[in-house]
Amino acid sequence: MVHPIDSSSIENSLSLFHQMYRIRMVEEEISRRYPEGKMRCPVHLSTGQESIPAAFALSIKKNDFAVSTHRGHAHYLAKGGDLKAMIAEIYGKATGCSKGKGGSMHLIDLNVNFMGTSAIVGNSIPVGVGLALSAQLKGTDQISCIFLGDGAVEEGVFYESVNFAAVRKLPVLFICENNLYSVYSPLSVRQPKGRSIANMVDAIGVGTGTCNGDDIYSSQKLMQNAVNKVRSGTGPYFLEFSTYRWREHCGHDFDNDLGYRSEKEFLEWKSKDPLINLEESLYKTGVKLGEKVDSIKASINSEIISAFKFAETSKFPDQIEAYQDVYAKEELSK
Amino acid sequence: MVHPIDSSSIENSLSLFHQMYRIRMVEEEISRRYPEGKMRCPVHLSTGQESIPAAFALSIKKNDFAVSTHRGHAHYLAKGGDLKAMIAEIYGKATGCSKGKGGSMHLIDLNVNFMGTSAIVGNSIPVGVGLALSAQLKGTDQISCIFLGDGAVEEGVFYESVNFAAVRKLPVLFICENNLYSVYSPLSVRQPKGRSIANMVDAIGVGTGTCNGDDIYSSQKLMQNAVNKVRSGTGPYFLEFSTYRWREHCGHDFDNDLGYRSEKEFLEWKSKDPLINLEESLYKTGVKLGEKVDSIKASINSEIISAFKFAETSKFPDQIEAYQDVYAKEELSK
Amino acid sequence: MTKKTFSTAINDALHEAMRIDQSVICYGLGVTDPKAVFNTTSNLEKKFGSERVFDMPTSENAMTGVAIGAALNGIKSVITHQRIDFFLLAMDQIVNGAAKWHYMYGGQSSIPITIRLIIGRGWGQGPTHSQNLQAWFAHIPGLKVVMPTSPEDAKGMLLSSIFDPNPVIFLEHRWLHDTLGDVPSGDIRVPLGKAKIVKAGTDITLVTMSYMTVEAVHAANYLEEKGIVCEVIDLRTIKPLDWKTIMDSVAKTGRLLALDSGFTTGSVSGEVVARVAMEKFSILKSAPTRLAMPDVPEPTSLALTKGFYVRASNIAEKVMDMFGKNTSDIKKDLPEPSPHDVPGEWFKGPF
Amino acid sequence: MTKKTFSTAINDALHEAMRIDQSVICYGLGVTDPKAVFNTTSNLEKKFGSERVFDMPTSENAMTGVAIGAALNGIKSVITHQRIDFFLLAMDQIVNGAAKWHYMYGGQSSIPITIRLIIGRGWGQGPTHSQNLQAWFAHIPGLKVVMPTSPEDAKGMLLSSIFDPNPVIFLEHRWLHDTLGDVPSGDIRVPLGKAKIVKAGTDITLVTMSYMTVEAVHAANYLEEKGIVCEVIDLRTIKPLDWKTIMDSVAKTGRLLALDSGFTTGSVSGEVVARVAMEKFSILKSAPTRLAMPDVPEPTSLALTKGFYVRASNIAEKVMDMFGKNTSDIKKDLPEPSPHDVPGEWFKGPF
Ligand SMILES: Cc1ncc(C[n+]2csc(CCOP(=O)(O)OP(=O)(O)O)c2C)c(N)n1
Ligand SMILES: Cc1ncc(C[n+]2csc(CCOP(=O)(O)OP(=O)(O)O)c2C)c(N)n1
Ligand SMILES: [Mg+2]
Ligand SMILES: [Mg+2]
Repeated sequence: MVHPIDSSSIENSLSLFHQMYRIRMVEEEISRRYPEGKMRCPVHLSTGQESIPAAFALSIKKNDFAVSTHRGHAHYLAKGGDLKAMIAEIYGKATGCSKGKGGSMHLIDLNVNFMGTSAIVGNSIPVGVGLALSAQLKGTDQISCIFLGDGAVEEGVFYESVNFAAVRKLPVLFICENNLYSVYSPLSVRQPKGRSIANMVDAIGVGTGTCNGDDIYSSQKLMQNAVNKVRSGTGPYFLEFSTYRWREHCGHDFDNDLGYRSEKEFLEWKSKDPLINLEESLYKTGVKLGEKVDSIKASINSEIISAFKFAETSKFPDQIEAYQDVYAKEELSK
Repeated sequence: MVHPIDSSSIENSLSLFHQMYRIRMVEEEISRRYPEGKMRCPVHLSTGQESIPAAFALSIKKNDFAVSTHRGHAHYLAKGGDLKAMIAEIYGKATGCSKGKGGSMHLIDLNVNFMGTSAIVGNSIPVGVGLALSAQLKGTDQISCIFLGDGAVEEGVFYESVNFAAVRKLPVLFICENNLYSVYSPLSVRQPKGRSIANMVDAIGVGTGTCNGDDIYSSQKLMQNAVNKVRSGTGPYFLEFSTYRWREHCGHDFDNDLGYRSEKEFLEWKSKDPLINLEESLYKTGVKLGEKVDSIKASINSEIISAFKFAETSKFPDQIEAYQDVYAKEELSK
Repeated sequence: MTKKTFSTAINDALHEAMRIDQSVICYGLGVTDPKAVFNTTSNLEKKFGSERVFDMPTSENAMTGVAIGAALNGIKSVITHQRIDFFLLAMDQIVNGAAKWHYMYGGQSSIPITIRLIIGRGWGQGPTHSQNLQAWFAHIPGLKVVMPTSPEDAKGMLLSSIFDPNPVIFLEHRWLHDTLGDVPSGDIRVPLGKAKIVKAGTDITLVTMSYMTVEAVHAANYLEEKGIVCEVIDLRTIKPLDWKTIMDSVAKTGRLLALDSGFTTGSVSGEVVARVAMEKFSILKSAPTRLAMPDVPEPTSLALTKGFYVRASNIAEKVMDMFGKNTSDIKKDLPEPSPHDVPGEWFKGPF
Repeated sequence: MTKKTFSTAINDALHEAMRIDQSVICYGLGVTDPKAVFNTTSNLEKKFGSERVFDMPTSENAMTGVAIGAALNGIKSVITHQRIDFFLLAMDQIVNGAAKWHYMYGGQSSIPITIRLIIGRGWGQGPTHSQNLQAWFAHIPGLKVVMPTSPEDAKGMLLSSIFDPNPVIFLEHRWLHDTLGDVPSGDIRVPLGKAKIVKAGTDITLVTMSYMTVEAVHAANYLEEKGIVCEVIDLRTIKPLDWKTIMDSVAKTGRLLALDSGFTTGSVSGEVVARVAMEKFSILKSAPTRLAMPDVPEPTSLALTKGFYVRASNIAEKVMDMFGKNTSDIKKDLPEPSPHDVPGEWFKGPF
């Protein structure tokens, strides 16, 4: 899907490129450096899955809420989370977004209402629903976005959460990244053959949309429409995007050699990479645009270098910090 | 729906009447005697809901498995469970089907593969799925039947169980008695408006059928077809019957005065009572049949009287029994 | 002051909390139904509207997570479950989520939620409607655990729980719901983490909680007649536990009997015995001890729960024994009430 | 005998059990994937087929109930979870169901299921991948709880667990998976409910479990050089606990230090201290004591887990202290390994 970009959508395409490229490069830099053994926590990378968070980034408002999963770097960044604080968190530093207490699987940036991620599959789903309830109670027009994988769909808590969101018509947007696998387990051993997640959610009582995640423009359109719809107060909505994780489930490496999926499957998905395709399209559209792309790349690359430098040079938390924050201390107002 | 019964279905109609009348009279006798304070455990009666267990009784084999819920008397009886042992259990006697340890909410009769009931909503659903797995592993043609209410549908474990049954194509028959309420809570505060449980289950990946529980013949036909279908090895199936509980959620009394549902609604359902309708039809069909009906009634009434006498005159378990059976003691074979 | 029941005191606290703070909401199965969770949630919906007070699907796990999410945006949820046993479905959300949220995000967010759990007993509640799992919750860093006995404490501690910035497990024993006591009106707060000496004494320290306190006081009164003056400490808060009050008392009495409404092994009473043994070893006059429920599920039959619960007589016997006194009269002096499976005459089943 | 790793021993046990009994099945997330749950389930599917060995949906609660149902018809399930923390989703099925089933139906059916739960630690496992909840399971009547340390015990106790007619919670510490030991071949059974004296001694009793045993032995060896001979008791089974072995040892040594890999408050070590204090009060030479994890979630950062775990040095210090000996050299003599967050050089993360 490499084709020149028409002039009206150039700005938008550059923004999409910016988002996708930034996420890709952050994940790739983590991959590159992980074997050094300084990022001592499990990491679940989104390499290959960037189009969905990119579409999200351009559709969402800062004061909307979002929660995510173990595979949360991309969502944190797309919501506007602070890159430095994220990398520092993965390095276990005091400057990390959770002061080193949470690691890669516990990202938070309250400045942009990125409310948290969870290392337990499905665990953050009802939390996102509760955020939507709070928005409804407070009468704001905020919406709450919940990222989840195809594996999380199998947890009862997902179903319970969808049901409750529908009963109370809450402003929730569920965003399911269906990458076909849960760890090394294909959908076939986990969900009924031929069963569509979106159709099921529809029948539970929540409207749905589906999209091929490779198709970045359609993904963006679907995402923006869904955000608008939920914001309009008609209740929850569910999106299912097909996508593919390039690297191993957890860690920095590739793992097609394990045999749980085929190199062929991987290469097919890789050939559809929306990031490379968009990059090529942009270059193809003209030299000026190519220069803009290059400058985006340069600025992101230097942003990443400085984020890693920040993380590496930040101090570790004091040992005593381990024993703090077990209980919240302040008396609540009222 | 009072209409004369054609000759080919007389035997069947008498059997249905027998099943329904027996369940009704057992529950009514419990209601009558409960205020005496000798049945000292919570009871959840099926008065008004008899058509479904009756249809079940005539469709199922003795070595098929069944599990049920807090509202399990009817299912236990329909599966062929021992009436005396059930009443004794409710009276807390040593002769009870669980030796007095379980009460009304823990019924079991291993002679007829009625494997248990649970006081926790949704709790027995995966247990029934596990029984189906065991049948599949052992290569028998047994099926496993799971009774559940409309409230249990809201538990995540229901959804997880349906999903797994579909993935492994297990011989499970889910039988949902939708009586519109969970305790005093109407469907409207618990499930999305207009959402059909059966449609949802269909979209999860399990075939479904629905029926008005008042229509005893249709209920029976649906049940029998579903049992056959599941036995044929095509995988799980789900049935949703509409029905209505006449008495209070828990206990012996009527409770329309509480205001959570209207007397009018109750009377409407009562006027459609399949038991009374069938009884009238049978009487109407001829004097001979009327006599048969009378004799069924008489024999059931005396069976009930002796079951209660058995329970009342049985011994209480020794106090020491309270401390036994915490662990199974026998070494398992192998 | 007019006497009020424990359940009215709970209801008072909920009205008060919702009145003074708009961000308090209240939900749970049956919260808005005509029985109003043993009258504890009466009139809340009428007064505060169905946005803030509502029934819910039978989805214990998700509904706990919903409270966490709402808390992240400043909403203080009070969730009610008619039996603690149902809450076993929500352990992931409460333990992996609520309890750790403040910590694992470096202290940035807090989770001010209150989970009211009712403990059943008697009238054939049976194995899955009668569990006392305070020891579980006390084992989890980040949770607070509250178990009031008196109506006043019920009100004052529920208010403190609701306005505490942490997740609080608030355990109500069903046998206390109809007990009477003085309950001050208005916004009264009884601080969490402070035990109460409900009876001062010099000879032995009885540490107890919730309904077990009723039996302990009963026993202590009897023992006083026999010349043994017990100091009865009602823990009220199980976590954080008020060790100072216990240690001060044991320093004075030199003897300990810890009581518990939960299973014996791994009980809170075991923890109390352990800490006293570790810290007060040298001043103990005799072996510290405990009385808790047997390590057995609660059976259903009336006949099987006879003599099954720890009663005043068992406490008195144990104490007399520790003092080497004759215990032969106790069973006669302190007979198990009959019927033994109800909190009082008024209780006619089924719940 | 060739030395085998703990995880190979587990794998041996599973092969043996499935070989000798057709009714044994094995499932769980990743059981059939290429990593085979840290190699513990390798080749099972190949050998015994995908009917008996299978992966599952991420549905921990239902899949526990499935095992109960299958058990009712004679199937013995071994379920595996890569972290104990995930199993919090299944508390209803295990506590309200499996643990009580035999009892609440008057002893008619039994539930021979084995739940393998792996305990994580280090390399940033963080708050929700590192919990040690043996105290929870030990609190529930009807459950057995097993925590082997040596490869031989891992094999022998897993076989005993699988063929025990009760639900058994089988806890494997991730830091033990690659430890080596002699493992007899064939159908070897190590009985449940029997502790093991891994080091005989006369001066003090150390009660320990699972990975903590490794640290305890390390400390005991050091202490022996310093003239204190510890008796180290590896509990192996947490419930039912082998009280006799503990009491006999304490009767001999007069001193107790109970160790635990779980949170302090409400820990199994607390229960050990409590029972010893109650039963051996008069012969104790000094206050019994314990060392467990702090009442704090496990943090993620390398810097924050430094000094966070109970190590041989902490144990040695505590013991020396009890004997009034100088502890100033211990930190130097028994330094925390560096890096401290991995079980050994071979471990390169992430799990
Ligand atoms: C409750 C629970 N069960 C199992 C796991 C182990 N686990 C970690 S990530 C993961 C995969 C989940 O798959 P999916 O939701 O599709 O997300 P993806 O990794 O594909 O992005 C699993 C099973 C867990 N963390 N929590
Ligand atoms: C997990 C759990 N939550 C709540 C309850 C309280 N409870 C007992 S019966 C019941 C109603 C369930 O409704 P439904 O499944 O429709 O069955 P019905 O009583 O209508 O037959 C509820 C909520 C429970 N027993 N278990
Ligand atoms: Mg996935
Ligand atoms: Mg119902």
